Amino acid sequence: MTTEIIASEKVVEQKVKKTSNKKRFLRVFLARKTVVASLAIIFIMIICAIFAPLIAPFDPYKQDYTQILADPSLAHPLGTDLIGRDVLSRIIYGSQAALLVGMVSVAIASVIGIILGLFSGYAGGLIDAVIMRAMDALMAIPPIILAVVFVAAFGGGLKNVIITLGLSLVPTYARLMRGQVLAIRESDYIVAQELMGSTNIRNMIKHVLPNCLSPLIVLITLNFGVAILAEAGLSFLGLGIVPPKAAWGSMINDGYKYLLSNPILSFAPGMAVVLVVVAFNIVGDALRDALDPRLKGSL
Amino acid sequence: MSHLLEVKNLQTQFTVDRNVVKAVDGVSYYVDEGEIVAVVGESGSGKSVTQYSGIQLIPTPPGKIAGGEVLFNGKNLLQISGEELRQVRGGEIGVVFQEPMTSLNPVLTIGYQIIETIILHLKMNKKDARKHAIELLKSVGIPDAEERIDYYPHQFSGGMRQRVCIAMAMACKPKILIADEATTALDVTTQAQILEMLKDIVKETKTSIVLVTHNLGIVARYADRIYVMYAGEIVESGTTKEIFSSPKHPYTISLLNAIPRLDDPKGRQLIPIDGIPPSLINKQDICAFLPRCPHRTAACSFKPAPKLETVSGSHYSACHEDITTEAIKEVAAARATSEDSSADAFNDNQSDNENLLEVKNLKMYFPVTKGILKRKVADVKAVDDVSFSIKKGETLGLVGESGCGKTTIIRSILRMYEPTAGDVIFDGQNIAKMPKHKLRPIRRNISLVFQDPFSSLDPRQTAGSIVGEPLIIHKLTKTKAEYEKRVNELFELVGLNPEWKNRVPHEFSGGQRQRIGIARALASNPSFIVCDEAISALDVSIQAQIINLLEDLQKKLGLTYLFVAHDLSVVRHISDRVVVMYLGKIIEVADWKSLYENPLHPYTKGLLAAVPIPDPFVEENREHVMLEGEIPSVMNRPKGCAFFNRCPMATKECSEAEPPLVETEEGHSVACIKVGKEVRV
Amino acid sequence: MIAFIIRRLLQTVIVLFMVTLIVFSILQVLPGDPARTLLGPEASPEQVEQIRDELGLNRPLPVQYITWVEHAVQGDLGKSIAIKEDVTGIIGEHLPKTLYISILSMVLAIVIGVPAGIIAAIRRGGKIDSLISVVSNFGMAVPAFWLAVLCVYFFSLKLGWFPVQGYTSPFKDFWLSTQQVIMPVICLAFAALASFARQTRSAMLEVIMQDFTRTARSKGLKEGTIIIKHTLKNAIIPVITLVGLQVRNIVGSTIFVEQVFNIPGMGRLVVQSIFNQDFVVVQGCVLVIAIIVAFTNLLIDISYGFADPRIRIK
Amino acid sequence: SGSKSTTTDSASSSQKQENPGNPQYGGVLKISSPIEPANLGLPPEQVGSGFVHMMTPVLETLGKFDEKGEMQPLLAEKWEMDPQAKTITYFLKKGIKFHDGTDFNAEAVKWNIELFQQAKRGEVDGIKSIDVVDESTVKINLADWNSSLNNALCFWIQMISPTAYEKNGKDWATTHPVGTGAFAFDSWERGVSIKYKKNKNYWQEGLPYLDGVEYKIIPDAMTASAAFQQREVDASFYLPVDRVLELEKNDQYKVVTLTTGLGNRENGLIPNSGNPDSPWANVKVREALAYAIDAKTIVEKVLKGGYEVTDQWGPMTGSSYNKDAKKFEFNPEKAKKLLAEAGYPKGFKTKLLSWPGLEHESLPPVYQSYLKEVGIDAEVVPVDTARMYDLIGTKWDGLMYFDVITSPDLPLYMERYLSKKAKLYVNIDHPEKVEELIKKGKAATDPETKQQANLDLQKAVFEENHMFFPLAVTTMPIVMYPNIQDSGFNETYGNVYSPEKTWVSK
Ligand SMILES: Nc1ncnc2c1ncn2[C@@H]1O[C@H](COP(=O)(O)OP(=O)(O)OP(=O)(O)O)[C@@H](O)[C@H]1O
Ligand SMILES: Nc1ncnc2c1ncn2[C@@H]1O[C@H](COP(=O)(O)OP(=O)(O)OP(=O)(O)O)[C@@H](O)[C@H]1O
Ligand SMILES: [Mg+2]
Ligand SMILES: [Mg+2]
Repeated sequence: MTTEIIASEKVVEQKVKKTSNKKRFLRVFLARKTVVASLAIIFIMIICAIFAPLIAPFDPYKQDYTQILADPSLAHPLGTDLIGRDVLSRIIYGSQAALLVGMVSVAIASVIGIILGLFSGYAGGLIDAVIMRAMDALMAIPPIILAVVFVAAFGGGLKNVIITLGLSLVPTYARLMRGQVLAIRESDYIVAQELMGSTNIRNMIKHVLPNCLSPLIVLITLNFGVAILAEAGLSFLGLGIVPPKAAWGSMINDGYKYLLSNPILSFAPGMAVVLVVVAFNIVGDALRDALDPRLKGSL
Repeated sequence: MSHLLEVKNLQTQFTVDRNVVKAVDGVSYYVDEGEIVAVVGESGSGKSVTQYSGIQLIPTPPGKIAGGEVLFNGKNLLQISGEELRQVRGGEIGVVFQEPMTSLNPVLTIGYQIIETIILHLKMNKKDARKHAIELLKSVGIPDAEERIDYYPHQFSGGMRQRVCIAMAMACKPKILIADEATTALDVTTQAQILEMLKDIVKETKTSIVLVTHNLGIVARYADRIYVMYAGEIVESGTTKEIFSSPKHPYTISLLNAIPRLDDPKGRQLIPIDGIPPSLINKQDICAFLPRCPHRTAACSFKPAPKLETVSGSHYSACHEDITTEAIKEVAAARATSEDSSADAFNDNQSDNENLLEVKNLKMYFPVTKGILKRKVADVKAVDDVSFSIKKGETLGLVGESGCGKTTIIRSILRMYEPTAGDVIFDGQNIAKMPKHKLRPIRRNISLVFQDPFSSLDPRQTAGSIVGEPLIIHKLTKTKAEYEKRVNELFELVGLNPEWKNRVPHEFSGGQRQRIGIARALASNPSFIVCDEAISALDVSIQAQIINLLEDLQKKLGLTYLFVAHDLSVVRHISDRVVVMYLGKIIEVADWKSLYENPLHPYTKGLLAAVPIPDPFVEENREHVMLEGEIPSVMNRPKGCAFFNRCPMATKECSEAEPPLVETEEGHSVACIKVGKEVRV
Repeated sequence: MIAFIIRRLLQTVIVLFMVTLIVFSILQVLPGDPARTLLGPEASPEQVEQIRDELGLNRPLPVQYITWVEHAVQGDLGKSIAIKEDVTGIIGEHLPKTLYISILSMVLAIVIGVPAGIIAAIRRGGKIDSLISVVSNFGMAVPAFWLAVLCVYFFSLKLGWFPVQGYTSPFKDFWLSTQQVIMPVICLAFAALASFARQTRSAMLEVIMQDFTRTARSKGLKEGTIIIKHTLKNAIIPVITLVGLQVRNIVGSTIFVEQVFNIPGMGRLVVQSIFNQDFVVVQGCVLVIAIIVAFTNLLIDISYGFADPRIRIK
Repeated sequence: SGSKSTTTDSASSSQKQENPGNPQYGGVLKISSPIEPANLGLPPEQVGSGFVHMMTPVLETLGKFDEKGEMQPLLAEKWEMDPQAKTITYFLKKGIKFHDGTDFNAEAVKWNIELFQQAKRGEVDGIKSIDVVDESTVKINLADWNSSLNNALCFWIQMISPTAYEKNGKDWATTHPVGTGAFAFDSWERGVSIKYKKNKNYWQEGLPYLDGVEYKIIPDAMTASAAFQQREVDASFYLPVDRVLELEKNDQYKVVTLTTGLGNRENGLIPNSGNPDSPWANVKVREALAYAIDAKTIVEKVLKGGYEVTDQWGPMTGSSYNKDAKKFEFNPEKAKKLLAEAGYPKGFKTKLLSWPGLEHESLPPVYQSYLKEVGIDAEVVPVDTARMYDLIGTKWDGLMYFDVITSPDLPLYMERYLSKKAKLYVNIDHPEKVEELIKKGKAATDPETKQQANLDLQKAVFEENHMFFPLAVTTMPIVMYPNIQDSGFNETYGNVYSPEKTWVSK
């Protein structure tokens, strides 16, 4: 009997194989042109960040007092800023800060949030209550205000901005993670795991965590944009990254003073922020669609 | 002669991932006034899409009606739109959907939802419409309709909601009522009540019913005519008797062979339909059933898809071969003997074997809390003082209506819940009160097979590591090679190709997934396996495969099963002894034979009577005693006998004391004072 | 339902208690000595010490905390270091302005965002849908202050439609007040509006996929009726959740918008107090904002009950 | 340029500007300010001179600087100084009343000075006692003669009504200035506006012309300048230089700068020369700093307008500027040589502290790049204002941004920052010579001695000790519409003006 079933199921096998997971994912994910464009933007940004010294036409910190607030020209396609630094080069270098802020702060937020959420959801009871009320408390303070207060408390600068933004994003992850854990915990495969006598830690790491990833990936992608935006906001208030460092937020802030005479000084870094954030948002949405099992194929 | 509804060569397609799914591929059928027409077929065969196409309920896109006509009263429904279409929907054709839980709008009262339809189609004013709605609710058997009309859907049980749906669909006295798996999600008893009610409706109102189902028993009991669908096509049609007496299409034949019946001889071997239903993507023009057909010939693969052809009178079938009764028997016999005859295997069970599991006075209460401080105000006595035992090597069936506490028993035995009271003695050890860490090593001896093959497997783990998980947890293998060997062994044991180890569950069919679940359950070499509705979620054609597998494994490995199911035919087929539960208590225990042939408790009787048998001739002569009413809430269990309010035999004394479970004859116990007395006298 | 409300209320109180802890501990880390800030760099150590005593800064932290909470419960948030007025009074002056523009923005965001989302969902895949999705994608990516700057540039300086800055109470001069408030409200509302459009769209799509929508259709209801009576009522639940999130975002964005449009509200107060090292005011502001957010969330949870009978009637 | 259309009618042909005609009554002068005082009515609790101008319309002082930087009587009729007797006697104008109707008299002056004493204000240090000689004569007795005291008293002590203060209490007084000025307090909406209305009983007959003066608090510079362009305000105070430059391009606006050297701010770098472990403790290294940075280019190219380069305390046009002192032209080679002599041929690592409140945020990187040229590797370290206060009061590491109010009265001002007594910048070396000169200047009894002390101080501080590196002084530009006449903006002391004489021409 056994062999016979195997034989007959072979017929089926080829059909099942056709709808491969990865292929479907890629197809749904890349279905829209905007997504491809967004990926391209993100890719360019990453390339800029990594190879900034090779790409940028000028040293972003080099001041040229003969070229102060110059209008766009061939040499300086986006003009120069108030102390004669090449705006294009600074934007290219600014991608480093943006990438760093996005990556590290989201990494901090997600790692802490995931651990808290996992723990909270799995442990339940008092631990859960305490963690979640603390998260609620953090959530009750608008993130930007939280960040402003944090920065005020711990000081500005790249490092602190990153830590601050990371911390203020933690509750989102903790909550998402907890919700996921609660849902997955109830699922039969975790019950099965428990019935086999598997330990909680093993379950959390091997089964709960991997199955929470999809929404997390989406959130992480979206939060890149959130972090970059927040950095710009902090810099606008003068609480962000300090001036000599090329960062889009502080460039907007610098250029903002010349809005009337040299609008490009704030438009250019502003556009960089907007484009990158839009790109991350679109990619995040596309990921959501592609990872959503209910939307299988319908797009 | 013109029909009330005539569908001609309907073609409905979906575009999925840039592939065309021919969900309905040239279907023609008709419905006449006042008849019950059944459409049967397994999941995905296009039954629903066929029905919805007619009233343009297909989501477009991705759906598209690519061709055909749907003539209703001479109008082609596919060509109308706007006001005219809306008039047909709800006004002329009513629909009752499968899922009563989701097909009512949760934020509107049922009254609103019914009245809305009435006002729309019957142009009544609000007050009259409300009156009419109350009438309707009464007519579908909703008690206290005046009050309940203002309830929200979640305040009703599943059966009640389905009645509401029917009331809604019948609100404007449609000419046709489409019941799309309207009873599939319900208990047998509720299912029977609702179908009886529909039958009465046909009689009274001359409304025709299209009964869409996969349950052949229902078809046999209620339908006048049948259409059998397979892969988007009608493969056989005819009157109920024609089809059941001389099924012509191999699919129909296989289907009938695959399902257990209440009146089967115990030893009958179920003959599964191999493989899985075909994918409808890029269908080719050959017989769709070909890969699974036991009667296929070499020639079939070269011929275009067969067309429906007359067999006799109104009986049509779409098969290249003319399959004779002998051929059917031959194939059946050949397949049955391909395994060692199991007819006598059942008697092999040494009934005087020692108990593997003994459940004594098990109680599982859930606290009901109320108020700000979540004070405990009452208990849900989900399992209340239950005792039974399972002997080594036997299969104990556990049946009862939804909510009677079957799953709770299992979970308490497995210590997923901490039982409120009672003992669970497994292999000489009381596991009910054992500390969790001590319990861990014992767990390898007990395994659970889940109901839902989709959710019980970690979607991100490979099949191989799912099956190997218990080996790692209990450290059962020492080397990597040993581990691999054991996993391969397990795959082969449940009939899966070990080469598929690296696939994820998503890449398997439902039946295959259930096999993975079984392989996992077997990995730690347990002696005891609990199956909670292990086959309920599977298609009829697949169920037989799994049932056979379970029986096969039991013989090979000497396993003991606790088999929970609501399908009484399946339980009968597989069990040695059966426990019947009602509202958290056991009301009857017996070996299968005495239970099915001589049920004592009026509830057991009612339960059995509600199960339709897929044979119109048998059904014709069966007495249809319906269990009235619904299972009461566990929270306010009636004082005396819990079954008191539904029992046809009940008298006043029944309501006074709880009847104890007494053994009336060897191995047959029942909890009913009436029956107990009768026998004792 | 009442028990539910009371339980939620208790929860809110616990949350607020945590907020006080968080706020208090962050501000302990705030750099500099408030006393020195107050006195300027030239003050003598004795003067500083004296002020520290007056402000209670020399007491142990737990005592300071308990005193603060004790007073806060009675509505006394302490005295501002920089301007020596009661923080409660200062907040009382600033809060109504922020509330006014925030509420207007929220209303605007909902009134435009939700219908836009509905239209996008109904016309899924169509031109309007694409347009709305482009606008909302950008809406969520444009920094509020940047938008504010653009508004000033185009609508005030270039076109001269609206005054550049300032705030006037609507009770004092409704017309001027409205003119002044239009741009800030739009800037505050924009991102929220985008979120509402997106959330409504996806909630609607979700609901449209549900079985009961099909049931409604099978009854022959008009599409309009289905949308308004059946779909919307269900889709509104996730949208209500979003209100909670957007309250935070809108109140948060007031930091920027009030700065650019020079509105003397809470946002500007927080930033200025931070620059002034006036931690008592910062503390009070953050607490008050948290109270508002927490209570909005409470209201939202309660309003679920009204939107969803499954919660209301158990 | 976008605002041209909106201001055409007020556009002044240059003729009109020169000959505006006779003063006209009416109108309200609206001024934007990014900052707002903590109190309006209690001068002794006002920190710094930044808010003095906001109170000038209501509160007046005994004297007032004129265009040449000389102190002239205002509420006082005249004063007499007697260095030998160590007294200053003020003779008050008669018949002046506070806005609450009470008399302005000798008692009131005494009371006001005492209020300053109670607040331990440095300006009144050294006053031994105050005698009320008669209704309109006050005599101040000093412990030691202080040549700067008269200016300090006349400038800082804005007279408020003792009666009003005592009747309504201190809290009330902080928000309700009651003085003798041309305008009386009307309303103060914190964070929004401060409004003053015309004082009909002003002691100067026929004044003021305006119906009121109104300050609008607009913290954001862009917003303020936009509001100015829309003529939501008539003049803008404390606009950042770049905003001013931007607005200056439009010739419909007028920019007035401060040329007197009174109340300027000076920017520069101050090294931690007091720390013996620091390379900056070596005077040669500090001298190198003076050669390493091209102040001229920075001021011209980076700061561009609103600033004037300087190499001493105060502007190079100021009365106490020492023209004979050595100049330090930009010369990186020389700087390197000096560094080598000091034992740092390869340069060294140091820190450059900057903070967000910095007037010109782009300066730190500019300094950084110049220092790099001569081998000094300066790491820019951001600190916030509060930490900066701490650091200034205790110690810092490396170079600190230096930003002080300058005034030609060097002994008075340098003592506050550069002497051993100073509570600020305590981390610097305090050469004996500087201490002595400060003392000498303060004790000077005649203007010549004082002036000599000024000049000697400049030399000692910069040429000999390089106590800090001066870069530029601000000119505190105020942007205004040209039809605001006789405002007195920036004519004397930074930002101070004469609202009583101001009028608006059509
Ligand atoms: N909205 C849809 N989009 C894509 N494919 C669909 C859609 N609805 C149905 N199909 C496809 O059409 C085919 C027929 O579906 P249908 O629902 O009619 O089956 P059924 O016989 O009613 O099955 P069941 O017993 O599960 O209800 C299936 O293969 C299904 O995948
Ligand atoms: N965790 C729980 N808390 C409260 N009540 C529960 C809980 N689990 C089950 N119940 C209640 O106990 C009763 C028995 O439920 P159980 O799931 O055991 O029924 P079942 O026989 O398995 O039904 P089905 O056939 O629907 O699976 C039900 O009334 C249910 O509402
Ligand atoms: Mg179906
Ligand atoms: Mg169950």
